[in-house]
This record gives sequence, C-alpha cells and structure tokens, in this order.
Amino acid sequence: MQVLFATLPPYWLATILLVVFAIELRIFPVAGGDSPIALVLPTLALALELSGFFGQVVISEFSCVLEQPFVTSARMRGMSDLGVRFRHVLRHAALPGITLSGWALGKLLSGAVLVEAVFARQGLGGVLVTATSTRDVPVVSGVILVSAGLFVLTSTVVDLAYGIVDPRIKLT
Amino acid sequence: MSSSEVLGGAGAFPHLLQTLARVRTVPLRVYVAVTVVGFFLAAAIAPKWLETHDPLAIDLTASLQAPSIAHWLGTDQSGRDLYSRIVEGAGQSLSIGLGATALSLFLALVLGVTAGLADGAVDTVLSRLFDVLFALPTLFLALLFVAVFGTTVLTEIIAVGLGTAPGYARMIRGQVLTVKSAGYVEAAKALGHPYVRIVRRHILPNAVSPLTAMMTLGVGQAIIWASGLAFLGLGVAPPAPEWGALLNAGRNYVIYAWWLEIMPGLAVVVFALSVTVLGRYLGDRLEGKS
Amino acid sequence: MLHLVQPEAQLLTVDSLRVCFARNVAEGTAVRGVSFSLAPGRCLAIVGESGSGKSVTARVLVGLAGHRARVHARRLNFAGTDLTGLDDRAWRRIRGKDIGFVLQDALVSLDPLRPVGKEIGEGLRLHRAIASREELERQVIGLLKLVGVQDAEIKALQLPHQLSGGQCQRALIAAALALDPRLLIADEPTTALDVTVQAQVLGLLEETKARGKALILISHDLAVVSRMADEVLVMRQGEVIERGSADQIFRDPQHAYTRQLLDAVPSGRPRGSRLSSSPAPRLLRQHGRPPEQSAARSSQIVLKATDLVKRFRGPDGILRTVVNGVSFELRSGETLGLVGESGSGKSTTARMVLALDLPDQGAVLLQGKAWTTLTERQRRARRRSISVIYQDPLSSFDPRWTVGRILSDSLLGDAETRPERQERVAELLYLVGLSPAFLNRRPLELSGGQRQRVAIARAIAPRPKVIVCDEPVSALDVSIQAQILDLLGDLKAQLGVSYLFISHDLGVVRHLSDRVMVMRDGRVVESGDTEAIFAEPQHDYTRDLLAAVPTLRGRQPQAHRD
Amino acid sequence: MSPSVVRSLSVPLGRPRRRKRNAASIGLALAVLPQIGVMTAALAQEGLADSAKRGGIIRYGHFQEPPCLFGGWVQQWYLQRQYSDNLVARTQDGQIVPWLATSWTISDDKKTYTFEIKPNVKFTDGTPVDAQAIADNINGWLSESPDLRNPTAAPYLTDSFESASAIAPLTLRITLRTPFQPLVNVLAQSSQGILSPTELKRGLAANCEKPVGSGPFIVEKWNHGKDVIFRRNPDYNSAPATAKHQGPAYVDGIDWKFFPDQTVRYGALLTGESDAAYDIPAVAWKDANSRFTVLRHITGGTPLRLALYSARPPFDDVLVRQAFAYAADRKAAIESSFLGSLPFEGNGALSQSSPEYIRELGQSYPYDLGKANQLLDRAGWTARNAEGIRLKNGKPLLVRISYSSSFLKPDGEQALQVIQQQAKVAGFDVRLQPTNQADFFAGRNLGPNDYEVALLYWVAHGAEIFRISWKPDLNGQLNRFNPSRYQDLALWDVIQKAEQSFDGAERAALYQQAERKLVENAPAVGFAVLDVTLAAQPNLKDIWLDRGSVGEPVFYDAYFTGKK
Repeated sequence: MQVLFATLPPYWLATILLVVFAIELRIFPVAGGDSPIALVLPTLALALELSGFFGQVVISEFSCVLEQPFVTSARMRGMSDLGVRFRHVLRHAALPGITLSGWALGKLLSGAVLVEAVFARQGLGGVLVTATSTRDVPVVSGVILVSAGLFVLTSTVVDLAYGIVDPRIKLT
Repeated sequence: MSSSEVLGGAGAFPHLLQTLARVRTVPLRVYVAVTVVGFFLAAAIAPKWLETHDPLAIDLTASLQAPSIAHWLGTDQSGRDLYSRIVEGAGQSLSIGLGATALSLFLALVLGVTAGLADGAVDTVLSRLFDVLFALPTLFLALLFVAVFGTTVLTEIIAVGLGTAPGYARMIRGQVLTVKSAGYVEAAKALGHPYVRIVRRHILPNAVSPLTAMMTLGVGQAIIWASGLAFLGLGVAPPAPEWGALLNAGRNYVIYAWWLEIMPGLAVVVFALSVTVLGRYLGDRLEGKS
Repeated sequence: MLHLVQPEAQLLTVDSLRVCFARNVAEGTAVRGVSFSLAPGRCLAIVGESGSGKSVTARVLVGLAGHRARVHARRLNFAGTDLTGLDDRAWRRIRGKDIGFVLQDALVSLDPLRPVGKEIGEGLRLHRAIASREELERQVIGLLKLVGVQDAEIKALQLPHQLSGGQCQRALIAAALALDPRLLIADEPTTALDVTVQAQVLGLLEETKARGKALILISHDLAVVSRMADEVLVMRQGEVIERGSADQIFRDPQHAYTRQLLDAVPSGRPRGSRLSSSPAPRLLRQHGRPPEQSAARSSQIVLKATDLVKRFRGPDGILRTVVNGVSFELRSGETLGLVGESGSGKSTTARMVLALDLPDQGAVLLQGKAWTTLTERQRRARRRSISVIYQDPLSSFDPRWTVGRILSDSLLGDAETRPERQERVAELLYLVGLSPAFLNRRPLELSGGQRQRVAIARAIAPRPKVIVCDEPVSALDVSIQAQILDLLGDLKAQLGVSYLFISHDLGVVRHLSDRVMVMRDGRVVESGDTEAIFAEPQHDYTRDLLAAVPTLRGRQPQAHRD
Repeated sequence: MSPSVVRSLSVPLGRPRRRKRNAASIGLALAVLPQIGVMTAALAQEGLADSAKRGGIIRYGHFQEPPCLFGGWVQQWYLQRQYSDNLVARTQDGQIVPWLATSWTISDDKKTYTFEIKPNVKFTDGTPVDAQAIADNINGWLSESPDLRNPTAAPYLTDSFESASAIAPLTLRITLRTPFQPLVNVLAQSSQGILSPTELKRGLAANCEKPVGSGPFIVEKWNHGKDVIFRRNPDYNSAPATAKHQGPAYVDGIDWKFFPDQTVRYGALLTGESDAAYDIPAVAWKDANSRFTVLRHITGGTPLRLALYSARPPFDDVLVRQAFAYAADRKAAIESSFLGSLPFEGNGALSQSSPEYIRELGQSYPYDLGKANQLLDRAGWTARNAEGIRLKNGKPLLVRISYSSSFLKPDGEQALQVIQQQAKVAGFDVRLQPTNQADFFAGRNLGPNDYEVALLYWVAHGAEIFRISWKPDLNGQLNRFNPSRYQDLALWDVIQKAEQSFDGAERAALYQQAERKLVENAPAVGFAVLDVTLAAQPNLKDIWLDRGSVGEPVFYDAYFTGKK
C-alpha cells in the first residue's frame, strides 16, 4: 500500500481526486479560493505520495525495531503488544521519518508545482514555473532563496524534533 | 555447532538447501512485477508486436470510445487506440526513465564519490553544493533546463537526470563515507594494499551496490518526474505518445472520457510500482536479507 | 544451600517441553523434550552453546517464544498455574509480576530513548502496583539502590547510553525485580561485561537467590554457572544431554560433550594445553617456509613500542588521553598478552602498533626499523610483516567477496601467478582447518568460528612476523573459542610468529601468553611473565581483576597442578 | 511593446453604405434617441425592476492571466472591457454606435473626424472624461512612449494618423494624413478603451496593476495568479448604445478568477462554484448546452490559420503551399477534434464573421490527396525516402509547425496531430513545435529559420486586418505581424485602396479581391474559426458578448434571478 502511494504521480492523483470528490461527489470545492476546505484535495494529493514514502520508511523501521531486545524486554515486563508499539517502537520508527522531512520538502515543492496547476491555485510552485519559463532571474533567485530558507527552516525543525524524539542527540 | 561442521564436511548440502529455500520464497508480487516490467520492456523494444492498432492511425469515426473489445483501453478524440499508444509510448517513457536515472546516477557517482573520498575542503564544498541543490525542488533544475534547451527526449532525460542527481549524490557520499570506515577497508589497509586498489576493489563496489536497487526505484520516479514535466506542457512534442504527454492530454477530457487520463496514469503507476517492488526485492537480496 | 525444599513445593515444573518453529519442522525443532523443575531459592543453570535451545526454553516460560513457535509440553506449571492454556492477557499478568526476565546485552535491552527510571517503573505502572507518581519514583530509586547503583536519583533520569554497561545491566535487573517476582530468569546476564562488573552482577543475582527467589540462569559460560547454580541442565541441539546437581556435573561429568565444554574453559587450565578436541597439530605441508624455529622464544625484538601517547577529542570537544606512555617489547616467537577492561586503551594501543592510528607521542619500531614515523606510502611495503585479527571478523570482510577471493587478495605481491595463488589459498584453508568447500562461501554464510578461521588465514597469508590479535575469541562460544585458541597456539608453534594478544578475558590471556601487560585508564599498571603475574599480582587492580574471574568448581584458580 | 499576436478590430457594416457618411452617423445618433426616450418614460417601472435585479457578485472563471490588465492581447481586452469605455461601440450587425461620443462627423476629404463627447462623465478617480482626456489617450497610443503606446492601435493607425486634439471641452478632433475608413472600428475595440489621463501618469507598472477607466466596474484588486476583483461603479452613466440599460451595473461586482485548466474551469461551473465560465471544452459542449446558458461569438479578422513561411523553400513555391493545403483533411480534423463544437474554416485569409468574407472560399482546398501529390510532383518534389517523405535535391520535405499551447486549446492540438498524420501520406514530414506562452511571446520557434508553419490568429472586425497581416516590408521596415513573410506589393495596393474607400460596395469589392488573391496563393491556410464561448448558470441573465472587438463578456447588464 505504501509502495503504491509512493508511486502515485501527484498531479494524476490530483486530477482524479478533483473529478471524483469535487466534480462528481461535490464533497469539496473545485477551486474554492481561500477557504481551508479548498485545501483538502490539493493537500491530500500531495500528502498521499509522501505518506507512501514515509510509510515505507517508518514501517520497515517499525518492523526492525520490533525485533530489538528492548522491545522483548518490555514484553517480559508484561506490556501488551499495543503498549509496546505505542510506548517504545513508535518513537524509534519515527526517527528515519523525521530525517526524511528535509528531503520531503524538495519533493513537496515539486509536487506542489504540479498540483497547483491542477487545482488552479497560485503558490510558490506556480511562481517557479512562470519564472523559469520567462527566465525571470530575480524571481528565480528569489525562489531559490525561499526554498533554501525553507530548507534551513525544515532542517532546524527536523533537528529540534529529532532532539525531542531522540534525547541522545544533544544540540550543540 | 559441531566441530565436524567447522571442518566443512557438511558444507555443500545445507548450501543447496538454502538455495532451494530461496527459490521457493520468491514472493508472488515479484513474479507479477517481473511480468509487468517484462511486458513494458517488450513494448519498448518491439512495440509493434504488442500493439493492436497503429498508435498514430487516425480513425475519425471511432473518436472517444470507451474501453471495449475492439479498443481495450478506449480511443482518444482522433480515434487513436489508447492501448496501442501506451504500448508505443513505453519506448520513450522507459528511455527517459532509464536514461535519466543512468545520467543522474552517473553524475551523482562522480560527485558523490569525489566528495566521499576527498577530505576537507573539496568534501565541504561539494556537500554544501549538494545541500543547496537538494534544497531546491526536484523539478526546479529540470524546469530550468527544459526552459533553456527545449523539449526533446534527450533534453527531457538530461533535465530529469539533473533534477534528481543531487539527492543521489548525497546518498552516495554518505555510502562512501560508511564504506570508507568499514572494517574490511581497514583490513585491506592493514594488509598494505595501495589506496587506489582499495578504492577500486572495496569502496566503489560496496558504495555502489546499494545503488542497484536505488536505480530501479529511480526509474519509476524518473518517469513520474518526466510525466510531470509533460504535464506542465514541457514534455516531448506530440504526437509522441510518451506517457506524460498522454496524461497531459487526457486531463482535458477527464470528465467525459475518464479512460484517457486513468489508463496512462495506471501505466505509469503499475510500471513504477513494479520496478519498485523489483528494486526492493533485488536490493534485499543483494544485501543478503532474503 | 540453606533452603531445603520439599519436592511438592516446586515453583516451576516443566515436563517434556517441545518447541518447533512452524516454518520447517526438520530444522526448526528448537527444543526437544526438556523437563526440569525448580523450587524457590534455588538456581537452575541451563548451559549450552548458541542454538542449543536454552534461550527458547527460557522464553517459553514467559510465553514469548515467538509467534511462529509451536509449544507442546506434557506439563508446564508455575506456582499452581497451568501455563499451557494461557491467553495473552493472562500471560501479561504473569510477566514481570511473577516471573522477571533479564535479557543479555543490557545496552540494547533498555529502550535507548527512555530514561532508565521509566523503564524500571514500567512494570510497576503496568501492574498497577503503585498509587502515585511519588511512590513510583521512590520505588524506582529504591530498586536502583537495591541493585547497587550509586547516585540512584540521578541515574534514574539518565538514558541508557549515559550509563556504563554494568549500570545498565543492573538497571535491567532492577526492572525485572521491580514487582518482586518469584522467579527470575536471566539470559546470559554477564556476557559482554568486564570481569569485575560481571562479578558484581553475579553477586547481585546471588543476593536475589538468597532472598528466596527461584533463579534460572542461562549461560554458555560454565565458569559463571559454576558459581551460581544448584542444578545444571546441559543442552545441545535442543536436547538435554545431561542434568544433575552442580556439584555432580562439575566434578564428574557423565557426557562427553559436558566434558568437552568443561575442558574448553581456559581458566585454571595449564597454559598451552589443548582446550578443544580438534585434531592434534598438523604438520605444515609447505607454508612457503619451513618452520625455522620451534616455539622457542628468541631474543630478537620484532616490535618495540616506546612511550606511546594517544589523545582523542570526544564529542564534547574535550581532549582525552586514551593511551598514556605505553612501552613494551615483543620478541620473536613470543606472545604478549594485553589485558584490561573496556576503555583501558588496549585497542588503541593495538591500532598504533598497526599504524592505523599514529601516536601523538612516542613511536613503534617494527623489526628494529622505524614504523609509525614513516609515511603511509613507505609503510605499505612493510605492512606485510604485521597483520591483525579482529574480534568481529564479519565486518572485516567485504560482504560481497568469497572466502577464496578474500584470501587470494591478501596474497597480493606474494603469489603472482594464478595457480600459485590457488595453491597458497588451499594451503591457508588447510592450515586453519577449513575444507576447500569454503572457497566459494561468502562471509555471511559462515558461522562465527569459521569466520574467525578465515580471518586467521588472512592474517597469516602474508607470512607476518607479528600478528595483533584484538579480542579474537571474545565473541565466540566457549568450545569454538577453545578451537580457535588451539589453532592460534598451533600456528605460533609452526610459523614462529609473535602475537600481541589483546583480551579482557584473563583466562584466555593466561592460557596463551608468555608475558602479560595489564592496562588501566591508558596506562600499563603491571607487566611481567604470565605466571608471575597470575601467581603474585603486585598491583591492586590486577588483584581485583583476578579475584573477579569466575572459576570452575573443582579447579583451583591460582594453582597449576599439571 | 509586447509582441501582440492577437488582435481584433471592429469593422463597418458589410452591406454597401450610402456615400454620405455624416448623414449616416446622424441617423445613428437619432436611432439611439428613442431608446433613451423609452428609458426615461419608463423610469419608474424600470426602477422597480432594477431594484429586483440588484445585487450579487458574479463568480466568473476565465482562462488565462495576462501580465497586465490592459494591452494588445485578447486576454487583456476581456478585462479592459469591464472597467473602461470606448469612444464608440459596434453593434452585432456591424454598425458603429455612440458610446462616449454621442455623435461624430467626418470631413469631406475623410481626413478629419469630429466627435461630440457625452457630458458629465467621470473616470472613477474623479477626473472628468472630456475631449482633452480622450485626445491625450489617443496621442499616447501613437506616441513612442512605452508607457502610453497602444500595441493594437499603432499598427493600424501609424501610417495615417496625424493628431488628436480637443477643440472644445467636449469636442474631439482626430486628424489623419490619409483617409482610413476603418478608424471607427479601431476605436471600438476594448484595447482602445479610454483610461484616466491622471492615472496614466503613474506609469505603466501602476496602471497595469490597477488601471482606472470610466467603465461600469472598478478594478478593486488583482490577486496575481488567482483573480481580479471588480467592484461596481455606482456612478456609472456612460453605457454604450449597445447596452440593455443605462446607469450603474446591477451586480455588486465580479470575481474574475483565472482557471487555466479547463477541467477546473468547467468543473467549477458544474458544481456551482462559478456563475459563468469562459471557453467551454469541446467534450462538454453538448452537456453545457443542456445545462447552462451558452453564448458564443465567432470572432472576425483572421481565422485560426496556418501561416506558411513563403520566403524560403519549401513554401516559397505556391504549388507546395497548395499541395499542403490539399494534403490533409483539415475539415474532418477540426470537426472530430472539436467534436463539432467549432466550425472548420477553409478560408485562410478572413474569418467567416467578417463582413467581407466570401463564403465559397470557406471550402477551398478540400482534402484531395491526388491533387496534393500532383502538385508536389510538378514542384519537383518527386523522390521519396524510406519513410515516404518527399525529397528535392536530397532535402526532405520538412514542415515544422510552431504554435503556442496557450493559444491553442488541447482540441486544436489534436487536430494538428491529425493533419500531421495525413500530410505524411502526401510526403510531408510534419513536426509539431509546441511552445509555452512566455517563450512564444519571446519569439521562440518563430525565428526566420525556425518554422515552416506558424499557427496564429488576429482578431479584428473584418478585412482591415489585411493591413496588419500582409503589409510588405517597406523601406527596410519589417512587418513583424506577417509570419508568412509573404511580400506582395500588388496586394498591398489593393488593401490600401480599400482602406481609403468610403464607398461600402467598392471597399468590400476591393477587400474581396485581396481575399481571393490570398486564398489562391495560399500564404495562409485555413484551420478553424476562433470563437469565444461562455456558459452561465441559468439564474444569471443577460450577459452578452461584445461585438465591438473580440466577444468580451459584458457583465454590465447581467443580473441574478431568484435568491442570490
């Protein structure tokens, strides 16, 4: 399932979501402007693919951690299966996912370029496409700066999150 | 373990058993994946064998037909058979996927290995560069390249290759660093082997072998990226039935002729899924996890 | 023993326990008909090598043999409860509360992301044995104190990696003892611990037993068992091959395998005597060079280290002196044992001798010529005269390479033509007691002992003068360890090499070494002839080390009777 | 000046007119009077009806977003129509009627036009709309100032225009060097909407962002990439004679959204998120007609046509041009690709809604493979290579079609692929060169050696477009708007004669002479008519498409029925 999600082209998914949920079922607005509900479909289109990647990583880590002696140890203290998964394993399994967040940002922005096109939304992605096709150097540099800034920001957040989840890492 | 086993008397038999066991445990999904990948490879190499219609032949009387026995996946506006077009497009899409991945990995290898092996300033400069490029959206470099050099299969390959290279370069650098500090590298050093030999015989092969799996994963992703470019109108010129182009064209009809959008998308997904499954399986096998 | 217990007062009864793993009945039957019983205040030791089924047996007792395991037993009774029909909920009530379990390797058996105190308190919380958070804290600290952890209040808040190995193991035991279970199962509780720490942990377990708890101790180390056990169960390939009281087993083993295990323990055995039942030393056919010298020590100094100092900058940025003024000489044909606990600087010394790290001060001379002061390029040609055997051979092999390739690669510059190389490789395999069938195996397809043999073959391939052995047997089962030690002894005799032999295991060092050097905190605290040191240790630390070594019952640790 | 590929122009009536033009214009002015009279008389009643019509904001889904809210591209005209007024308007049947000018006279030498300006009209910034303001606008269009120059008006008027001036506060005079009959048509196009001269002084950038006119709506805010918000001009008092009512608009405003994706654009209409949507996709044409109020306007000027590069091989040879025209079943290609929603146009010179259009030319060059082969053989393209592509002197018959994917709907791209496939049988190696909007404007794939065919259109009222398309390169001045690079001085002579003729019949005859010549020589081959379609929810009434230029939707008269 996660593998499937990971291979879904976001724009394709976006188109299908649009037709099914907005045009046929009319659960969500097609374009919807600024209302938060209008963000549901584009977000979903982007998130599903990423969730696939994260899912893969987290699940493989999860099964890996489940084999660890400290998990057995916790079981031997009488902890239930679910308890073990929540109290011990989840935290470990989240670590590689957190590490991936920085990488996901680049992917997210790329996906956003396409999904924005589908949902007729204007965002950084659209600006990027226009700027590159018109070779608008100031805007291109701006976009580079913004994404670099976002990257730095994400990295910082990732580091912080990592520090919280894994207290072994001390920020220096 | 008994001492006789240590002496290797029973060596051959368990080995055979192991091999047998391995063959038996190839999961079904791998067979399916092999079949799918095989089908698309065949389509890429000899599309004519698999096509039911001429993919470019226009039949204005059969415009926009839903999937049927005559047209398995339906027809487009000009009455062209969608199944045959997807088959025909496999060649371009796969060459974009493979070409872009190969290029990307090549670039990544050169840069990543250089950074990984070099200490100090070179590594610092290169890995900062990877970080900066990595921070950019994958499509960004590709967009820029296509915008400047136009859209042909070749530029598409280069564009996607460039776009995905920084990520791989980072991974390869990390891999080289890991392998560099591996015990067997030190063992070879302790044996007095020249550095070049160690790099060639130990570091490179071991740093690169995980890439085999990555390569297969990358092909699927590259096709998705390339179709993304096509989706933005920066794909290969029509009438080439490249998958991305089909997707892009199909989007306009999706409300009234869903198959034009769904089917090429499924082709992309099924292919990417299959190579991914295959890639992971091979990767696991290579790492001896099977 | 102080506690006399009536048979009917047995706490645990296991009758005809069979465990198989569903996948493959032929290979997967891990336990075949094990029976035993245990009374409170008694200690049962299950002894056996890896794969003998001892751990599976223990895990059955807490219902955690694995989801693929199929368990059959005629009787499985704990404190009047039939364990065979329990569902998961019922098992959970027993685990931790009635049966405590201590896993081996404490560092990975404690969740690395959670404070130690939380782990200890987990059992209390789960079984709702405490009323408030304050009480929980109090109890956790009490438990830590019980297991002899200093500064319990601080340690409770720390993460496992901030604690030493011994402290972790104690914390783990504390966690197992939290609910004061009637049965404590300890699976290899002292593996990977330094001897002094091992002694402390064993002491802790003894106290537990003295408090009237039943104890199941699982170990491959007979010396450990010897100290603790009232009864011993010797297992091999899933079967109990011998059981009896500890006294009987150690004094008068009935089964040949038990004897073999006992013989394999080097401590207290004559130096140089064979530990394994492997074939007697074979004559070298042709190792390119006839053994010029016998095992006799010559006066030629092959390796000389002078005042080695090495400092490393830690992750906190503080410079630490890891090796501080170490000097020694190694003569041709001699074995120099280097003993010390983890962190004492043994391995760093070894790396400097190998010139893999260069000393910050001092120098190493190899065969009388400059070594560490050369450039790597100059050193390269002479590297062939010194080689190394690691503790973990697996990581020192390129996982993609076959044994044949690994060995022929190590012959670089020695055997030029292909047939020559093939012949040499075959000879090396023969020397280390491996059949030619191994040529095409990859490291992952080898057992630990086989790997170490390949590592030895690789080390002797370039015909070195000196082999640095860095803990070459500490990851091996005792009987395999015996084989490898014998092999090392044989090779020394035949090839005339010198060993710098590093180990934390005093028994092993004593068995093999001509001279011994004891290291602590980067300094050599004592050195001299092996027997002199073991007989009359001068330094307090050496004495502590020796005292901590568990010995087999019936063998005098200090004396040599043969 | 931004390269404006797409233009339009209003055209005088196709029917022959009486020679006395001033009389005609007075007649027009009179003709408007009864309407005003009716309005005044029925004011009370209208007022009641008006209050029922009041209110609501029209959510309109448009196609593309231009870089500026006014300018030469039709995408800009659509917007400008909402906030500015023109000097004159054009009716559906091609008459020029009053707007800001209540009446006008033309001097006997046809070189002086005098316009009387409607009193009491103000730009929405408060500046009065007087003769001076309008003269400033017009002089600006034809000046060299990049802030003011009008990329649509300039190519029409540069050769004839002399000056514009206010001879009285409300009397405007335009003086020409040579007579130019289509002047009033040009003035009726939305791109010639009058903007506040006060605001124009802010410079191009500020005006692009928030232009100020005297129109029924005021540009409130342009959210780039998203929409333009228009607010009702409550003081509006200058509706054109073509409007259905006078006074301010009924609705409170327009939310003019940009939905480049047709699925989203039409989808939003389907779900009721939009009240009106531009450009109905071909696949949805039938469906739209059953659900919505559908408006359609076929634009005048050139049709969507294939301009064949006639200045070098292979299309320097008229035989090859004709062969290319015969080689593909363009009609079937258009009809199938557009699923019958868009008519084929075989006349490459002029669109069928132009008054001078010659109907029988619409079917010229029908699909005839035999003829195509024959012509190519005669032209010397006799050899063929392995793929069946014709060769001459070893060179393949390569035809590269440059087009912008942003001007051509996806359906049109399909049609091009059909042509590509069919022309191959005759031996043409047709390659498609899609180019994105920005690159296309930047001239990508449009250089002298970049294409054999360019797919373009230029919207106007009628044949006055010939001046733009076919003016030869005179005095070393390149006509950038002639992608065929076709140079025909005799044709140019005819075109100029037509422009200077105020005799409707004579002018039409001259234009038609040029038209025939163009079709015969085939420097441009017809493809499809260009249409403007709009679908509106049934509860949104009285939107109409302006016939003054490109068929801009006019929301001024629109109102919602029922609850809004």
